[in-house]
Amino acid sequence: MNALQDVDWPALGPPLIAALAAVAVLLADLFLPPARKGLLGGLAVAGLVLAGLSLLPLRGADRATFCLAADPGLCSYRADEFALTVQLIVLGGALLAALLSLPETGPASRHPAAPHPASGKAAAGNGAAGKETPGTGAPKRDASGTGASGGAGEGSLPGGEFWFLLLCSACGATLLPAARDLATLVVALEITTLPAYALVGLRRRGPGPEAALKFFLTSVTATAVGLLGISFVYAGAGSLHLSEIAERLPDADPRLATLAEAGVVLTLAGFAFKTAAVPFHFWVPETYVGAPLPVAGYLSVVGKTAGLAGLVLVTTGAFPGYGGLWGPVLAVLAACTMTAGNAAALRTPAAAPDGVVRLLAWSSIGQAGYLLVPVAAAAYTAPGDALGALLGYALMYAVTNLGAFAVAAHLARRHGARRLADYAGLYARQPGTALALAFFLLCLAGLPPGLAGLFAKVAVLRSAVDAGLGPLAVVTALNVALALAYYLRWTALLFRPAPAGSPAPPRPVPPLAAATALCALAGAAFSVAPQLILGLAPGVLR
Amino acid sequence: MTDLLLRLGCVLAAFLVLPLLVGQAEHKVMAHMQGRLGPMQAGGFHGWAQLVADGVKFAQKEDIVPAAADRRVFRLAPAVALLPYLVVLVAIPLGPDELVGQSLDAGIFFVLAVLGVGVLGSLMAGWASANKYALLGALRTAAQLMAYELPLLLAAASVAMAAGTLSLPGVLDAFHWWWVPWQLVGAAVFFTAGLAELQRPPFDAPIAPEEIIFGAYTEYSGLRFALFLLAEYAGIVVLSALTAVLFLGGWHGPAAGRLGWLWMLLKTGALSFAVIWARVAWPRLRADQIQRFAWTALVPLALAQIALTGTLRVVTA
Amino acid sequence: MFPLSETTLRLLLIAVLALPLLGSGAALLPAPPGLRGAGGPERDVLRHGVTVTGAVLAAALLLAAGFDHGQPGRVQAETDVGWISALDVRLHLGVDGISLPLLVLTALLTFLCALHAYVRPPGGGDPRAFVALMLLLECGTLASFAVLDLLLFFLAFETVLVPMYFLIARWGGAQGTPAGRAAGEAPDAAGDPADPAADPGDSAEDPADSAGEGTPGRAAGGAAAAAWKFVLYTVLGSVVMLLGLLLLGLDGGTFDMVALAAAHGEGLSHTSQLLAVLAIGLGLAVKAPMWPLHSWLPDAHTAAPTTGSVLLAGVLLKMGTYGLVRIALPAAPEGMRTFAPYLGAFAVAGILYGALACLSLVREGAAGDLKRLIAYSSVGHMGFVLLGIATLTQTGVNGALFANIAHGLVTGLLFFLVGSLRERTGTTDLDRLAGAAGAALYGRSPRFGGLLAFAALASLGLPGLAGFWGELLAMLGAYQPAEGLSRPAYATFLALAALGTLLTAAYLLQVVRRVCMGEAGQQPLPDLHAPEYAAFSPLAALTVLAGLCPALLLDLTGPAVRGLLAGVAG
Amino acid sequence: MPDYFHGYAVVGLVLVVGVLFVACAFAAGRLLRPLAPTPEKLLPYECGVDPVGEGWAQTQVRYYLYAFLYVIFAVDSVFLFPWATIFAGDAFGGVTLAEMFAFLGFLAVGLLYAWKKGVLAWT
Amino acid sequence: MHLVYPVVLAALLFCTGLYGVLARRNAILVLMSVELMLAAVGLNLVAFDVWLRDELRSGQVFTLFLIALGAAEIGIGLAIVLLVHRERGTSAVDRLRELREPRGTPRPAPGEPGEHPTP
Repeated sequence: MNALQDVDWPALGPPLIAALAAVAVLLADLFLPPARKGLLGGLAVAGLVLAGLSLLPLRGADRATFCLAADPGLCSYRADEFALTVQLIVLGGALLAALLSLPETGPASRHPAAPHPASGKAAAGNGAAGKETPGTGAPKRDASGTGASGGAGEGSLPGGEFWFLLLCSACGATLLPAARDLATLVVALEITTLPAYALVGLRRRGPGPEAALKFFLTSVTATAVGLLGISFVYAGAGSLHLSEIAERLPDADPRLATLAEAGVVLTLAGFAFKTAAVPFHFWVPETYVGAPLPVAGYLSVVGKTAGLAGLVLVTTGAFPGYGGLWGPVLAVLAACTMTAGNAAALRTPAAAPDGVVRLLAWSSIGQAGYLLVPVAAAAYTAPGDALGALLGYALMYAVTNLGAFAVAAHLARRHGARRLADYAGLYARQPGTALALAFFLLCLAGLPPGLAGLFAKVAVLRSAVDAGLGPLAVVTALNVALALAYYLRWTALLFRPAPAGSPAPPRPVPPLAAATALCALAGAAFSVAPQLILGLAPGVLR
Repeated sequence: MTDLLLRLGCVLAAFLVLPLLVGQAEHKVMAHMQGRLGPMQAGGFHGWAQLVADGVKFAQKEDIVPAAADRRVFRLAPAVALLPYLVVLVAIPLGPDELVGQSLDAGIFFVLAVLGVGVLGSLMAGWASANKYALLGALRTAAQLMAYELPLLLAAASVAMAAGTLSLPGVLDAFHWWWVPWQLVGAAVFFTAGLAELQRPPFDAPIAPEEIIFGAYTEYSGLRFALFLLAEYAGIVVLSALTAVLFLGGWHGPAAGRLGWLWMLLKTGALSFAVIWARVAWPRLRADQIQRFAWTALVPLALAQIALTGTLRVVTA
Repeated sequence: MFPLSETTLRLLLIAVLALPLLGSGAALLPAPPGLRGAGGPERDVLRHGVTVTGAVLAAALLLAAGFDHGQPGRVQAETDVGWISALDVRLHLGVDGISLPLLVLTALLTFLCALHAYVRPPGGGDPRAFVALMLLLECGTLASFAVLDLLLFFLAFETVLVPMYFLIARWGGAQGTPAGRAAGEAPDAAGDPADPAADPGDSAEDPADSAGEGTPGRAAGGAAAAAWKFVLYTVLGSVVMLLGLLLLGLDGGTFDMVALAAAHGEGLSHTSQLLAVLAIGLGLAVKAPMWPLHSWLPDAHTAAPTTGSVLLAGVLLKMGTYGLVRIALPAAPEGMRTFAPYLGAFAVAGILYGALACLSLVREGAAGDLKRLIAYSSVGHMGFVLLGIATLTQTGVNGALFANIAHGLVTGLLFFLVGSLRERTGTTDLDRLAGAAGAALYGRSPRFGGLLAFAALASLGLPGLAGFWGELLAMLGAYQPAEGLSRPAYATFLALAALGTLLTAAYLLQVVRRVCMGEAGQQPLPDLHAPEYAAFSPLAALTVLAGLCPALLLDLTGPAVRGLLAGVAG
Repeated sequence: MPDYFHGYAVVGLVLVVGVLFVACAFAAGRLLRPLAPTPEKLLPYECGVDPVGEGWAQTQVRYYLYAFLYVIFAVDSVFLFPWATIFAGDAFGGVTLAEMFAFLGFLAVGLLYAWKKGVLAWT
Repeated sequence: MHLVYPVVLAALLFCTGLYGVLARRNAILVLMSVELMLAAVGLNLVAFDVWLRDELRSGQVFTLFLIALGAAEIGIGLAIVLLVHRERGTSAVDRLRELREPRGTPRPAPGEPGEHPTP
């Protein structure tokens, strides 16, 4: 018997290339002279593009690897349509986030003496002990409170670490949708989130560390809870492979039935956190506000998609027999999530500092609610259609949300306070940017001319109606209307005459402009041909 | 049952006797290397009972617990520092044919894991003393442990790779004489790292009396202090025995069937002698030198040893 | 009239839909050198609007001419291409006797609006955006009448939202609300961008709030608040409608309206028919607007600029009733039958409510706004349309469709006139306009006054004018409703609707009295000028034509309605 | 399986013996030693100087870095042990060797990184 | 050995950890509580693995991964806590309020000047 597994290297391409790029960036950071650190960003972007290109040869195929020698049907990695689509979203999202970050990552050499160690923040100067007294901390807090309280513009991000962490996280998120056993899944999830904590707190001044801490503590607790659930599931099923669990868990020892059910619920709770579902959503606005803007964009798209992919894998892949248990739970979660997110977004005042980021954060919670709808629907119907709707929506959301973040990052270069009011009159001054943002927002709202958003919402609603989830469909529909209010409010602001005396918007920088244009192009393409994103039929997950 | 009790008794006896032997040897060897005589009075012949007398003295001393100390932790610390060595002794084979306290499948793993607990004693002592020198010493101890634990693990892993087992008797069963040159680098790394973990000179910056009084043990007196000392010498014994088992063939030697235990003891003794010798021969390293040595010399060497082991093993297989 | 090949018709229909869309995009681009006129880019783009809408109108007229009038019940100019297979969405277009008149009406009204805008450039900002939005609006409305796929219908339904919102919020004025402005205020300030009250961003601070309490007393941010109200109401309605459409499509197995209509609800369970009609009906009732859901309409009309008002009343409201006839009636007949009496009740309530509200507005001292009054009258008129539909009879539904068109013509004309009136006098407030004595338009501006009186008479349903036939047929339908519907209830509806016509006549005559008559000797106002003639005369002419030859329209709708009602009647 | 637990049962027994030994020693010590506390005696001992301040003032966060490095590497090496026992199996051949070098490569990169970033240099 | 003992122990550990997470304000203690929870999960997995006689040893392998995860989490977590401590001088979770949602921006009451800007 051959104990060795045949490894299908091309199928592993996307995560592998991302990981290699991460290591390459790390090494390059060590040996590049300070003047040429700018190359790192290019290297990272190239790595992400390459990883994305490695998806091409996998199209249409259903390849699996890391299979058991004894049972070749049982694999830990499967590059099927679901996995490939999510990988596309993740890599594309990471690429866009990387473009957004390019202007913010400066040469790390500005403080040649200050080392940036592995975690990006652990270093303490030798005199650091003195800073721990509250006396010196207070004025700093005041400064950040009265000035631009956002993290924007307060010094550049350390290049090498930033790109390394971003690529690591992207690698994890790329691995996640292809994972077909719980161990791989959890490891991938953690590879996705662990660097994200560091990314959030990478800018040491300002609110970054606080945001990172809140994000970290809540996330880690959720992970622990989810892991407890997984251990129960393991007890019931005797395997960590999703398909084995799906087969064996319902037939588990009757004495373990309760344990298995508890395991299912706890596991779901753990993954629900990662998607920022209610009641695990409170960290989102604070984290987004504290994080550098590109990182917030990254979290809102890549982090969320990864969490969602995990949730889908667990629910439809491992617990299809427990649809009666998690279907209603997810339906309620979805309803609460979208309502909470949209209601809070609606309350965001236009003049408040960081209003833009807060609005985007709350709206992303609302959008997470819509994204949960098809997952809940998958409990009641053939999961293929529902997941198709999910993927389509996720693609649309990724493109348009990152587009909105791109414009926000552009404006934040001049308006550090990141107020909604700063957007007044943008159309008069930079029509292209304003039109792009309006398009993104209308897509997110689901109004024409944002047809991509409209049809994605239709697909989501359709999945709910198809599954017979009438009340959920109604709640979703009402939320769409609710969300429209704040999206349209922002859109209206763009076309309002520019207030006299307000500073002109900043000059466009190429990476941000490129990101905006990319998103706009993709959004337009999806609007003209929604079948591009809605024609996905991932089938039943195995 | 009797077999079990016998084994337990032997382990306990070895635990109580061997450290004393090493301690006495240190007194005498150091003295002679420094041109002194060392203890000569207690017991008559070359002061053989000096450590016994010390023990009696310690037992009669007042046991002071500082007012600001965390009393419970402070009192518990010496036991935590000492007991791991006793437990480890169980797994170290003395001779062939199950001449071992207890043969464990994951012996190497077990031994290294339990040894890691020992340092907790120092940390507890340093923390609970409410004394800044003690705390500083404890932190230095911790830093040192962390730096040297890694090469220790890697070197041990190299042996495990060579033998294809984690069981200590299993390692000895697989031993060939040419392992000694093959694993020489690993042996050096293991022994040096072990030395540093024991905070023995030249790696005794954590208890450097000239800088921080006596490190984590500053506030200790009486019996508890004696237990810390006992732990130190037990540590020497365990380290020497482990090095002998892992890298020098343990009981292997001429007439191993009958005299295996002797070879083992001899090798252990020789290594213990080297430990004492090192104390006399080298000046103390600074804390930063200690760290740099670990990360820039020992860890790469250990990695190189693993590479060598792995390559040779696969090539010859 | 003269037959065109099916391919030509198809291309014409596609052109009708695509031209405004392309024109909308083109409006945002700078004019190519060859098309630059002397008046600067603003005139250029407004001319562009006229050109495009004119072309659309021409195409629509050509389509109408080429339409096979012998078979109005058949869907003609049909295009059916797959689009989004995952959602089962097909680009299915086509016209029949029901949609053709609406299509032409839309093209006509939009063209007239564009013409009006060219003559009187809208104050309030960039005309490029104005034209682009207007064309987008046209595209959406035309599409909603031409598509034959449920989801496309929803798409078209939603398309009109954003342009209408911006038209109201940016180019609209807040002056219409009673007690809104001090007497001496300059009328031009209405659309001035510097005016904080007209500024959408201002009330954007809290849209929900302003939308929630957008009572007439609230002056500041009126336009924005009204626009919010319009959007929120409509979107709420349309998402609910989407649910109904999805239910219908999923249970019926297809999203194709023609197939669904042909099936007459077969394969749909009673429950899903009920739910579908309830959801779709709610959404459409908001748009129509049905009585309790109408409250966005007066504000929106009052605040909207002339173009907005005309299109809103003339076209957008029709989308609601059209949807009821086109989707709910044939596809879910059982559900429709269940809800028809309720629909009728609400319709009659709307008729009475609209009339009473108008009566109270027209009183002296009530500070009634003319635009607001017309808006309330629209509620009443649309009540007749809904009542016609609720009868589920051929007569009733035909009447409803006729009233639909008539209302578009007459109300469009009225809004144009009121807009012109405001340009002349600076206000639409009845009290300020007429005072105690009356505005005496007959004397000050005889042709203008005459036309206004004509429109008012048409609106009240004077026989011989367009408004008459629709209401008459709707009431006739109520006299003998479809089988299975409670006759006494409908008789009551009939009686109340008749009372409504009386009240309507009362307030419209009051309007004529206060606005057109009055003491002579006041300062004369400019009379109708050539562009206004051009804009108003087609509407007036069509009003007369429809009043004199109702058969022109009824022949078109009749056979088509027969096909749709087969499920209800059979 | 019983054997497995038996091995550790013996270990546990040894531990118990050890605890007993220590307990006996303390008990004996308590009988033998004097007890005469004075406030001065119970002060922290700083070579005769009265203590000032607390210990944490001198603590350097830098120690944390070593902990961090340790955690990274030690946890990595945990994976080494199970692998070490089987990697030379017949079926594997060069594959495990490649794996090993990948593993060592990662460790080396980490070390290189720490070194280049100046973590290992003590100013 | 009976399955109950390790599982009950794990449950106790987990509950202790959960209590710590919920009740402690110091971020470091919260972190330690989380580690306790992870340890409980690891114990659970190993116990179930042995009990199930899993041929793949999934539980134990997973536990190894968990150990690595826990270590990484602790590493990053401590780094963040130290950073916050240095910037703010506190590591009490409930004292970090800079990022809280701004509450109740005062709006001018009706009738106050400013609500109706007079042209």
